[in-house]
Amino acid sequence: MSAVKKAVVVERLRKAQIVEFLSKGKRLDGRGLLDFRPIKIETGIIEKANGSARVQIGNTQVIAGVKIEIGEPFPDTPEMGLLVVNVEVLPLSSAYAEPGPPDEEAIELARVVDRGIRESKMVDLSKLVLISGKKVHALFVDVDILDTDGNLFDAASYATVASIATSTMPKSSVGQDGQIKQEDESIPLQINCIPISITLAKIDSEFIVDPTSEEEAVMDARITFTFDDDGKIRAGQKGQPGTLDFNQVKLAVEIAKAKAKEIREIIKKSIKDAKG
Amino acid sequence: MSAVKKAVVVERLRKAQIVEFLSKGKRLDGRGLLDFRPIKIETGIIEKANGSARVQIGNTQVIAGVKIEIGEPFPDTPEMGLLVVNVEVLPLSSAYAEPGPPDEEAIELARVVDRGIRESKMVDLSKLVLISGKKVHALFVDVDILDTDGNLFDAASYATVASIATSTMPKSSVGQDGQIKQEDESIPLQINCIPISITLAKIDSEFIVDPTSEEEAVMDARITFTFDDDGKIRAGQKGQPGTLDFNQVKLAVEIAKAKAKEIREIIKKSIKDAKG
Amino acid sequence: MSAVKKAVVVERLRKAQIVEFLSKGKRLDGRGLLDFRPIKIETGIIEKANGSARVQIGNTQVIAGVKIEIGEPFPDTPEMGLLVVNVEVLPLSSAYAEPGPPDEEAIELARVVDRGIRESKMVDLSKLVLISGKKVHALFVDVDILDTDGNLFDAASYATVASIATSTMPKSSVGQDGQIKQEDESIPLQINCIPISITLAKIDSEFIVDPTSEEEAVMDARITFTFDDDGKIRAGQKGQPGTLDFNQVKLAVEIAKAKAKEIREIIKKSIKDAKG
Amino acid sequence: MVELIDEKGLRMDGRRVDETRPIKIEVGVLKNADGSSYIEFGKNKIIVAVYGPKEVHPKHLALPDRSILRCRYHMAPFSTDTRKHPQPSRREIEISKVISEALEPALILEEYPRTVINVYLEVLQADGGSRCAGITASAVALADAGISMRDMVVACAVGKISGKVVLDLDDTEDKEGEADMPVAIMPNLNQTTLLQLDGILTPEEFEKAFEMAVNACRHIYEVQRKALIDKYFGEDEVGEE
Amino acid sequence: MVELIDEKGLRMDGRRVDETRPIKIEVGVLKNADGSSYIEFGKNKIIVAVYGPKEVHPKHLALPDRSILRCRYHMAPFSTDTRKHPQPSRREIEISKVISEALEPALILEEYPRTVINVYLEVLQADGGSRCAGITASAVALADAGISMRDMVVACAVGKISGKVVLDLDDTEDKEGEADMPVAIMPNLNQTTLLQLDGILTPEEFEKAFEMAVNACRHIYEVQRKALIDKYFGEDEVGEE
Amino acid sequence: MVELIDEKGLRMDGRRVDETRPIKIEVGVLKNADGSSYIEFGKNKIIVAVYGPKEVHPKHLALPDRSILRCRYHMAPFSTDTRKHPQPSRREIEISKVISEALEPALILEEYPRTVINVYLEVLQADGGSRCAGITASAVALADAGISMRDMVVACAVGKISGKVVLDLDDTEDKEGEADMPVAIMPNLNQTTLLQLDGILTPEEFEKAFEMAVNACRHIYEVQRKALIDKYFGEDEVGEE
Repeated sequence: MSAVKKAVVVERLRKAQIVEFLSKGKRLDGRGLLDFRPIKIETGIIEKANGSARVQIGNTQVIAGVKIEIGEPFPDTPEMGLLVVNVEVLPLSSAYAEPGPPDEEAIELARVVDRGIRESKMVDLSKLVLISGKKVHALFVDVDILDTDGNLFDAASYATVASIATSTMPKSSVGQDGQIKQEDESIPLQINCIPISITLAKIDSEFIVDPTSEEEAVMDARITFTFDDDGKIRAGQKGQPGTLDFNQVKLAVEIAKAKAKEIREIIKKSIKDAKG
Repeated sequence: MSAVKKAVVVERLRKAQIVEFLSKGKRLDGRGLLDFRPIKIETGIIEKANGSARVQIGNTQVIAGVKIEIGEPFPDTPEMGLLVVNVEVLPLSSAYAEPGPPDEEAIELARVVDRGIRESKMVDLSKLVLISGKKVHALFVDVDILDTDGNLFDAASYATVASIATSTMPKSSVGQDGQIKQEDESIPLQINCIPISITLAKIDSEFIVDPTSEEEAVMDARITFTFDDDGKIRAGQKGQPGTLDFNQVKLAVEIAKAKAKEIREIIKKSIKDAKG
Repeated sequence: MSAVKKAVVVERLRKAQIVEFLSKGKRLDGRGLLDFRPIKIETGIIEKANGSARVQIGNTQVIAGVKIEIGEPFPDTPEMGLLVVNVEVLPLSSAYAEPGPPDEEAIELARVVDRGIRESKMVDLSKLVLISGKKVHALFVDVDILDTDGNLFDAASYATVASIATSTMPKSSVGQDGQIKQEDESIPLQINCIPISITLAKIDSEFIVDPTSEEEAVMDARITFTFDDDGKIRAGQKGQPGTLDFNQVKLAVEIAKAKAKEIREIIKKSIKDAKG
Repeated sequence: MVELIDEKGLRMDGRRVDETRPIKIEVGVLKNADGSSYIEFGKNKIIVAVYGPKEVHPKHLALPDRSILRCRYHMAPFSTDTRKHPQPSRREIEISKVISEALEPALILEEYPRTVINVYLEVLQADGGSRCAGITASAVALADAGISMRDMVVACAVGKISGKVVLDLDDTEDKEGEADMPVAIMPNLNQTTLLQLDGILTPEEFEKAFEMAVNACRHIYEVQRKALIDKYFGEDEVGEE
Repeated sequence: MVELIDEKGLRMDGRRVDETRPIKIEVGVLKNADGSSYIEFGKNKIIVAVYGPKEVHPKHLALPDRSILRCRYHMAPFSTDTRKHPQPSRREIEISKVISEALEPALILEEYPRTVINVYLEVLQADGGSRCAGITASAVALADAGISMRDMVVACAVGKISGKVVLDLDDTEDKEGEADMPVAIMPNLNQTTLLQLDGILTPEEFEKAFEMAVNACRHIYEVQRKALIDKYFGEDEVGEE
Repeated sequence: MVELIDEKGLRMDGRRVDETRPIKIEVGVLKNADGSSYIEFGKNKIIVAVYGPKEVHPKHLALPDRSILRCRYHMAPFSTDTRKHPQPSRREIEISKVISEALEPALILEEYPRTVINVYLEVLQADGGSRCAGITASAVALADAGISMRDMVVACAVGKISGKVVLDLDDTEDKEGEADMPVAIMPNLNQTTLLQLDGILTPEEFEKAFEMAVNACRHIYEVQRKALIDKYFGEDEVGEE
């Protein structure tokens, strides 16, 4: 049984109390319904990675590391570099996480983070080609979940975005002999936009942002939207076996769009600070 | 525990009744001992496949699909194309089948079907070479078991044969630059013969053909022979922990040979109908 | 639960008895503390292998086989051939061994044997290169554990050493066309030294060599040292959750060094006998 | 970029922007399953079997107060343009999860404590929108199995191609288009049970697209109903071309 | 096509068409196993261990009225011309199954309810006919373990090379020949417990081949007996060259 | 061969032969874990979480008289020069085992019968000596979790480069050097709990190296103590550069 589902069993009794608070516009930890916990972002923490970032949202803590390697393109996209986003929910991160291959929740998490980056075209994969159809740059973003207290979707997404945005790579060129030459000079990885994901939890009939583990344990549904610099939606994912009525779907987009604007400033600042 | 073995435990009590019927030359569903249930064969049902066939024998239902791709030959057979026959006993197919990698029964099933095709030389693999030692056609036949009511060996075999026999592939040639060019024109896959497998179940001392799941649950032994167009034996496989006395082995060949002739006409008709 | 740990549970009561014997300088089977059981080594027993050896130490029995194939070097060591040492603790070998992928004990065993060979530079991997960065000889040593009665580390190591030392391989050369040509003539694999591992078991405060399964079940710690022809230490590994005080560590080296000299003569004789 | 809508506003296969592909649903197509269905939705061909409610193994996984729903979305190796390896991919595992979460709200799982209900989807041929077709077929198979339901679940994707919001993308439109958004709803309770989105939509386009999807779902719901009624009460030819 | 039979009717290794390769069987070669055996059959070298009857884990897999027989046929990585990956292949899994079904009829499993009997075969060197050699050795190891048996099981392959039916194909004959048919029998009860066939045989050739295999099995059975008798009652050198 | 020691007897990073790299230890860095720690040791950056003692699943694996210690050493994919596959390698499995055996002697497992204590090490960045840094940090995390201990465990590697015995090899020294020997001790009980060796050492060099490692461990033990004291009793800045 997955960590989240176990938590559901344990904490079901807590729901009434949380709902009562929410109905008064309050949360157990004193936040308003649409308030994030403090967000702390550090970049450049892993010298061996091309880019890295540690994101803490309240007690949730994740680290993302980017490795840029040289690989072969997929046969059906010879003109595209590779982007691989992988998330490991480490057994360090909570009493419910187990060692082993990722379960369906970890796979969904990784795929939703991946789609946010991919669909926003944050990185122009066509610019990562070295030799058409043969050699391309491959961007691996690995996210380690270190401490779980809710909102992994956003935390993993912010760490991924911050680590990509601050990545550098050796300048490389293709010699006349078809060999790839990597120079000592390091250049920043070009990015096109900063995608921001916002995840709402629906508990009873209320939406909240940035849910804690305790809130996630009693939430009915979860919905994530990712926005680009222009406020356009680039990815969406509803999760959990609860429902949203049709107006709630539209309301969710509105809330998420407004929050994304706010969070964008925090992420942008951390990237700017890193680039000096 | 495998599906069939579970069934054995459940239905052992049924055996006495079935044996009594058989001793009178009858079966529970009214068939004679050497009668098949109605066989229904449809081909060309999966447009994205190079060939496909759905075979129903009574309530048993299987689908085979052929994909012809370009691959590399095995190092030790540089002058041979590839043939891969894979059978998936889907969890859809019975209350006893489980998701997961194939168990020993599914592996045996796939390998016996594969051997019938391979040993009969239905497809001349040496004609599937594009560039000797480098590029060959690879024939993948995948069989999905959809509904299980006995005699999967024959049903999977007939679906495999019918899907291969009705396969087409793009005409392809090797350019002067060593590149493989696939033309729009589609050509039929050449076949040399139509191998027909016949599986007998031995219950007590009687042979029957085309056993149902219920009959398989109480059978002592199973024996399959595959015949080519000339009535020669191309493959054989005894299964289950029962025995055959030496005369029964010879009798099994005789019965199977006669039934193969009969079934061959049904398969041939379905192929002919498909080819128009 | 691993085989050794199961044995611990079963045989814990035996410990007092064994300790009492040891305190008198004796072992249950009559050996002195630093005596090996009889060692029997046969080489060349698997004709299809490039080298092979069966080693029996008392009731412990292992077989190693060497296959020398042509492969590609690792990208980061283009000027080195490959050495792979793999140990399978077969389910034949004891009531506690189970089929399946190697557990952590089998992996440690394989890696310790591997390190003894690798660090002693018994085989000069740089001499196994055929075409720099492209084609090299790959040495696979596979050890089958057939019967377990303790001291697998040394038994597997001796079998590995004896099989490598008696290996031959087809003379091969690189043609002008860059193809590798293997001649009929067979040449011996060159070796530089004969690494000898000695494993000590610490039971209570006593060291013994060549422990039986029963002794291993009650040992506190295990320590293995591998020595080269010059008596230099090439590899070491302490195992099991017991400890050694600082003097015991030094004492262990001394004992192991002396025993290695003795065992070296046995191994050398078996290699010499094989080479005729 | 391929031009996906012509000057008359029609798509490559002749459909209008708000038109679905032909749909055909059959009920009870498998003998062993407790419930089953078959759907053709464009070139999608999917068969669904429901087994359960039945005992959970191992028993400690059972829930004391309700049944567990497990879905498995699997693609036949021959269902795609290039042969797919039989082993489930990460994509199939994610889709299995979202399908399960899309169906669960409609099921009265409390009626079957300590049991499991398995829903197996086999994609025999894959086209754009296979998860939606799979959800639509699964709901029918669950009904065929007699599982107590609060409502049906019905799904349809909507997206954007050549700058226009359009209904029900096929494979080419999905690949060449600008956005794809699968939606599942409970048509009587007016609840959304699945929503995913890849691509680029303004919030205004999102709203328009979502409404288009909801309307299409209501239409597909009628096909579901007809298939079930035909099986249980009638003899008519099932389906709609 | 290699010429596999010379003008004198002899095969490449000098054997007549109805002659087996040299056979050597040893009993009790492993200390830990409850029963064990070692066979050399041509270039085949196979060691077999029997563990059991012993308790089944997990317990719910146990059968109330009899023991479960499990066989594992495994090839050492160095046993073949090209190194074999240690992980069991599909071929090894199928052979494990047919070996188990070939041995089971001879065992009185009803004597050991709620237990399992494990038979582990390790092919140290593989030649043509390894599954037959493995069955022959396994029956001896089961007898050595003291398992109650109705009869021995003994196996030998027969096949066709250069158009002739011949006994006991070696590796080259198997690869270059036209048919290979492994057969196992219970020699006293006159029952067939294994039969497989690859290749091409007319029904008449099949009949001839089958009889040749049965006769060879009776001969190999004497080697099995001698090995067991030598272990339990005698001191003679075991084997037959 | 790279020259690893200059004419002044200093190493490439300026250290003397008997000098460790800078060490920094933090305690209680994770909220969910029962105990946790973070270590920077040279370029090594490792985070450790302890969960337990808690119930064992499945229950039949529990030991009636003591707790089970399980360690998992895992490297983040971005921790190494070339990306590491997330799946544990054979190297990681072996290191997990030796770390477990290095820590176990210090724990009074008898106090927690029928339970398991899990120690999870995540190497965020790997440098030479990561297993030693991991052991040192794990002992701190176990203390932070309140597990009863007989003593601390502290580890440091020693080795040989350019013919000289030196302390605490970094990545380059490990790769280019002649020997590497990780050692773990219990500093008050004067016991060795881990010893591994790759490379070439004379028995005399071994003795010298071993003593150098033991002395270094005593020094690192002070850093462990300070980190724990600072967490529980003080407010000072932790660490030593």
